[in-house]
Amino acid sequence: METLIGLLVAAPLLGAGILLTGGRRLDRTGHLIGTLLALVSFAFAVVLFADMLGKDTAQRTLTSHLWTWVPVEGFQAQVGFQLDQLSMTFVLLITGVGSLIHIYSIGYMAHDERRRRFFGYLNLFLAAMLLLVLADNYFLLYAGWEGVGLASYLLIGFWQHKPSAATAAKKAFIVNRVGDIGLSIGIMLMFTTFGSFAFADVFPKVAQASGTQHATVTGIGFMLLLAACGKSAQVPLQSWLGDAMEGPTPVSALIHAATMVTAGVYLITRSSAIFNAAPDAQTAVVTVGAVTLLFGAIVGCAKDDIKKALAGSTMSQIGYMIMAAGLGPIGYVFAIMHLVTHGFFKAGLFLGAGSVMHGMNDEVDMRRYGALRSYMPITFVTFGLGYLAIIGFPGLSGFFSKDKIIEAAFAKGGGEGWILGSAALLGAAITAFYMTRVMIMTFFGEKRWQPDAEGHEPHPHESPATMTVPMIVLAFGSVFAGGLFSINSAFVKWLEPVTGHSEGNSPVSTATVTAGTMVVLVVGVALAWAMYGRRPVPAVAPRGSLLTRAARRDLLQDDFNHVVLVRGGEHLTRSLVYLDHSLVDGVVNGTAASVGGLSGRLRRVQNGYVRSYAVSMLGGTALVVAATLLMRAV
Amino acid sequence: MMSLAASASQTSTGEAVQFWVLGTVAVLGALGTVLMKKAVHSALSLAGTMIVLAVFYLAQGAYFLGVVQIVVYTGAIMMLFLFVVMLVGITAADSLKETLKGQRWWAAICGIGFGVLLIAGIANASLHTFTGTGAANSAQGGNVPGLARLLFTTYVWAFELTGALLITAAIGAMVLTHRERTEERRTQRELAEARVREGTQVTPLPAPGTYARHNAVDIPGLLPDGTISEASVSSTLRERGQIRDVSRDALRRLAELDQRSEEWLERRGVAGASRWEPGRRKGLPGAGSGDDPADPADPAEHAADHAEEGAK
Amino acid sequence: MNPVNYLYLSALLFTIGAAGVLIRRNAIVVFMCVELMLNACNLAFVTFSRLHGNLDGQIIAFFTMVVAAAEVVVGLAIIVSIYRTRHSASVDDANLMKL
Amino acid sequence: MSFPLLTTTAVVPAAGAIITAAVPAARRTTAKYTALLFSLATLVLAAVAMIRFDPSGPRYQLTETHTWVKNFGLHYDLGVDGIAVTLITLTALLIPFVMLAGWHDPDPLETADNRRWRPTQGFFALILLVEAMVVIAFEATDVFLFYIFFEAMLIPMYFLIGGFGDRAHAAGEDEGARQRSYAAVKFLLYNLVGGLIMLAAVIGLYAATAKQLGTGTFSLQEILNARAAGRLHLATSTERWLFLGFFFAFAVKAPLWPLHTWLPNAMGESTAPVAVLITAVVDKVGTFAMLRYCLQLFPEASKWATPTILVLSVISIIYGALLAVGQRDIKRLIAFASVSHFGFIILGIFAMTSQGQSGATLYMVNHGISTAALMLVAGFLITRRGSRLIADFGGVQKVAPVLAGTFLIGGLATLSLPGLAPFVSEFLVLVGTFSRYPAFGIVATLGIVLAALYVLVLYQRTMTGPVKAGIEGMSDLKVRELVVVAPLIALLLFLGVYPKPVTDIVNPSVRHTLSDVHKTDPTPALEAKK
Repeated sequence: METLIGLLVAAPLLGAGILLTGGRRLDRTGHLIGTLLALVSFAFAVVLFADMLGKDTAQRTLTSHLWTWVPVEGFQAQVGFQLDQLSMTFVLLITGVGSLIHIYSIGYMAHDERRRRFFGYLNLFLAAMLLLVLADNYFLLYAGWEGVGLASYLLIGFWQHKPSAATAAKKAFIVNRVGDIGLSIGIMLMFTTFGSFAFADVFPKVAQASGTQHATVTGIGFMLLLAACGKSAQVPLQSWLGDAMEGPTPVSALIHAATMVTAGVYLITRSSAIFNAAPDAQTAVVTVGAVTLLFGAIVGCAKDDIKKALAGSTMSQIGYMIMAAGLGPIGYVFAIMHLVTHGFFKAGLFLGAGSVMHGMNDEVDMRRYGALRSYMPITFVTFGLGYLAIIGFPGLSGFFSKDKIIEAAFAKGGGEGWILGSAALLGAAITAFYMTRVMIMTFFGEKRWQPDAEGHEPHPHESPATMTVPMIVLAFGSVFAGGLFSINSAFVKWLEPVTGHSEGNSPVSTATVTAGTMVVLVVGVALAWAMYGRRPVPAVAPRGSLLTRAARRDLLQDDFNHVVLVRGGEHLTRSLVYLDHSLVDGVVNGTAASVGGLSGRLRRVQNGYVRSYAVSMLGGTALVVAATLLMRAV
Repeated sequence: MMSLAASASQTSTGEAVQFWVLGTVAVLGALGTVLMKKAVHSALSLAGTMIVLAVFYLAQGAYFLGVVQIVVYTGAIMMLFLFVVMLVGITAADSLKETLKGQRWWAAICGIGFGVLLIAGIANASLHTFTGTGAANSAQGGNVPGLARLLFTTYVWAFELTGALLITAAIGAMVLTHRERTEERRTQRELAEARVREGTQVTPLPAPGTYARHNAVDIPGLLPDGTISEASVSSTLRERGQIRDVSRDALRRLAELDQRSEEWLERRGVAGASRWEPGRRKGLPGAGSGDDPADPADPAEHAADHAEEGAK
Repeated sequence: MNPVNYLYLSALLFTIGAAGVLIRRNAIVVFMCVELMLNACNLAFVTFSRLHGNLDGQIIAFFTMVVAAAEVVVGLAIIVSIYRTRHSASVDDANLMKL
Repeated sequence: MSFPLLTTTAVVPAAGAIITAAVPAARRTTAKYTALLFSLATLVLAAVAMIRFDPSGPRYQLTETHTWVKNFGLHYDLGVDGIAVTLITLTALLIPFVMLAGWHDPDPLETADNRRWRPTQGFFALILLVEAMVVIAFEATDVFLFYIFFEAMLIPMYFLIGGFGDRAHAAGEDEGARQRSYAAVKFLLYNLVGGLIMLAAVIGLYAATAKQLGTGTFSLQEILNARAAGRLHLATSTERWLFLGFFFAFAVKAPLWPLHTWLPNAMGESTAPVAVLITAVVDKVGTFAMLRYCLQLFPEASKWATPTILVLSVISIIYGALLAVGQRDIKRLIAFASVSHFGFIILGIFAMTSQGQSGATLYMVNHGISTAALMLVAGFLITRRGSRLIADFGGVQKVAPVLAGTFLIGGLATLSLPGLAPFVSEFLVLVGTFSRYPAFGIVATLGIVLAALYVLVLYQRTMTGPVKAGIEGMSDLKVRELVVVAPLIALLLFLGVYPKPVTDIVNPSVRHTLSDVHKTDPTPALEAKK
């Protein structure tokens, strides 16, 4: 079984290797190889899952040590895997949703001449993500972490001929790198404090921390939070997510639903021992989560680009998860549960959006959609189910997971609990609003189709089976996953050994919370219906309020980045280039010039007359004699 | 003078006198070398100094060197100098006027400073006693055997090297002064053809010295019209301006001869007078040499010459 | 009289010779001055030989003479060949070493 | 007397240089293959040395000792520790690739006027000569012997930069020639000044040993033994001065801010293979010498100077990266990236922890390979377009995807992506620094973001976007070029996931070095209880 863990990662990695080095001769079969290997990986995951289910709770953790990666005195980095319930959940999600997205991409990318490469990148992404969740130490996790960053860079920038795509890819990578600083400093802190960065070494020792080491642990927590912010697009490092929509839609689904953005949640949950020991860091985590869930929701309300609206939604939902993870043992399980359900419905939504775009000549502006429900029924139904799930319609997945998070937020207790709970409720209302908006603008109302730049009228049609089947599967997940998990608190029991769980004392009862969410849900939906359903949607966006305009521009965060970081950076580098030339180099060249000037003057002494040289010889000799005499005299 | 004490502080009075007298001569010779205007004089002054130095060598017991100094230096090297002076030109006196800016000042400062320092250094060294060469000379039975022993034992390697150096210098001097013939020697035929082609004088050059009262080489021959022929004297003499132009004198005397002949024949010739009138002729080169003071007019000789000519 | 006086004389001659090198322009005379300097040195060597009572000084003087002879031969040859090409024996005319 | 393996390793390329230079003018291809053959032979010898090196054996192995000039304490002493043998192998490994990449570089010079100096023969002979000198500099365990070759390698490098420079100059041939000669002279002057100061220090060291030991010596072993036995003790101020003299030369060569300005010029003006030679091979001698000479000979002074050096190296890291971002010329960009990387190496050396120093050594190797990969691909790119301005490129990946892909991998290695070799070393350096000097560690970490910035900006501007004019017909990598790039990339991947072969050899040497400076790693606050 242990070897299977390695193979789990190796299969997609092998696929990436084959596809990226195979050359043109694999163009015809490349996508099949990629999909097959993703499925193989999923099969391994299922086998491992079955094996795990068959074991006692205490013996479920599997470890597998492959080789010593970096053997340096004091610093022994291992390549080793650890498969426990938490990893297992992720592995199933990643390989499962990942495989579906592979299948979907066969249809979606059918006409792209570089499809083989696309599948190579997808495989690479899977491999990196699996590495991330399976690593048994932070160093290897970091490798997966960055590998995911690379794969997302390649996938977002897949259509490199579009400058916007290339820029978005670069931005994603660099913002992620800022987060990576956090992870690497976190690892360094662990190394200097605990002498190791393996989960098995670090977590037990966190409890032994005393005195100033508490501060260090808190520092580690903050650093891990920074890392999570980068990868999970949390404020203040969220700016890359919207731009990342430049990538092909399956990429958006893969990155935003199942995998990459959830890595931050994984990291925090995995490091629960550290966060539990660092309440200040936890406070920071919930703050970031709460702010982001509102931030993302507001941004999602204002976007007309369907994918960007969904991206805002993702940001917001991840905010929920981060917040839940920050709540400590009362929230970890629900963070992961929401993560899984979100993986289903958000992937479904993105794939649905992709399907819509596929039928609409790659149009992304929702103001040019409308009335599509009859043209693409399967897409409509699956998208609609995802929609219901995300807004937390009773009985569907989102309902179970999101409610729990809101409950847990209240259960945090004190004023903090009230603030977080209210924020979560408000977020739920806004979610209902913007998702309804997306739904109405896309599938209801009248046609607002317009020909594309080359004058082709759109002919909306249902997508091929390779695309619809994954959507249907995901829709099933969206509908039933939450319910299944909640039966008999199955999910809580499943994860509890890893993350720990406590119920907490909620000042409001479960029923009250549920009622509250229902109310905000209805309010949100009604508001959206009032604004977009009852009157026609203008083809050109109205100017809107100040908040709307700010939200369209990602609440001005990009502008801030542009002015402060990009411009500032440009000025800094330019002046440094100038300084390097004029000052650092100038000093040297100035010395050279003055030496040159001096020698220019000195060379007049070299007049070519032998006698003149003879004088200097004699003078020199006289000096030597004088010096000798002086030395003797002294 | 020959029997010096093993360790003494004073030389004999004779040597002292000799030193002061000859030392003065040596310094004067040295100054002469530097200050004499003509290279030959410098060379002679230097030779004098060297002879004095030879005497000093002898006085100090370095008999072999004393002799060698005279033979090699004064005899060979100085003669070499004189030969070169002769080759380069004895008249090429160079002026003592300084052309380099500040050279003389710097030379004076450095020279005097250096000299003072040297003398101070010597004075500073406490050399009150001396051993003398007597013992060293007699150890091997004389100065020359002593030197020979050293030369062929301790210094044999240096000696061999100087031998190599000398032979190299000799070859080097030959190489330096040897003029490489860069092209095939041209035959007489080629030379003649070239002369015809270039349009230079084909016929033999006119002979000098038509005015045969003098050493004829430096006197250009006269053309039929009485002007001089430049080509008839060596170009070296021409460039040095050592031509003695006698054309005007010759014309004057010819006119006189005519006059006298007419007087003698007592008849008048109309054409002759106008034919030999110097005033009507275009500028004659070397106009001033007609009244050459080095050409004393001896009427008797003149008369005799002209008589002969007239007889022809 | 102390033989040290020979050394003073030697120093004086050397200085005069050096001054001559510096102020004369005729290459031949310059050369003579160099010879004068060499001779001055030889005098010093011979005197040292006397002061120390061994013959090594004389040997060195002897070598000096040999070297001087070689030097004169080559030097004069150079002067002659320079004179042939430049029609001048002035050291100031040979100033191609100027930058 | 065993077989003199180290001497042979240096002699073979030297002999190769002579033989290559002697190949008749008309037989250019023969000259190329001769040079390649000799470089491969050297590689084999270096590999043998690496295999025969026993990590658990004594510190210096395969030693050869001969007295050279007895009166001056000069020895022909060779010996390698793990660091040296690794770097020798790196050098020997890179040279064949450099040659293959520069296979046609001297061809344009083969005009009728240039026949006399036979550019092709010269180019390859000079490369072999550099190799020989670098190898012997790594092998030398006599300070003066090292110094001689440390300086001597400037001469062939000067000709390689000045004589075989980059023809792809925007400002025209004349301006190009001017810039080239400026770069070559700058390279020479900087390094000569550094070398002169070092020479003074070398002589000073000799004088110090002569004074205290009676007989002066340049032998590293003798000096260290004498010091260990307490017979040699340098006064504090003497030791500091000598240290500064040595360090200055190495800092110029390495190069450390603010002595770096020769590198962008030299790398920008020379052809890509020569640029690789500069940064991946020759400059390594500087950092290597810091480890071997600065730390071993002057441990106390090294500790005294550590804070200053750390500040300078951190400045190098950030400054180099920022300037790389601001460059408009591909090769200058890579040069500034190298400045940044050398900052990391020096940081690792002077952090005085085993992670830092192992990391720094590994970094030297990895930086050599990664920069070679990036620079050589950049060279192929520049040769194709005839320009090295970033602005002249765009959309290359559309027409030459393999070229773009290899370029990206080289770039990713440069920005230390996990899975590629430089990541391991960079992280080790950072961890090693952090455990002793957390502030420096954190500031240096910023370098990794900037690295991502300059690499990705470069990639974006040259490779992505619409295909620019002048790029349309660009051909993809040829077989020869793939042969150059593919092994380098394979090596990057291999060392990225399995650096053990190198670290195993390096670790014991680092342990020795650390014990020289009497430093031990800081212990974690909560040490694992075993």
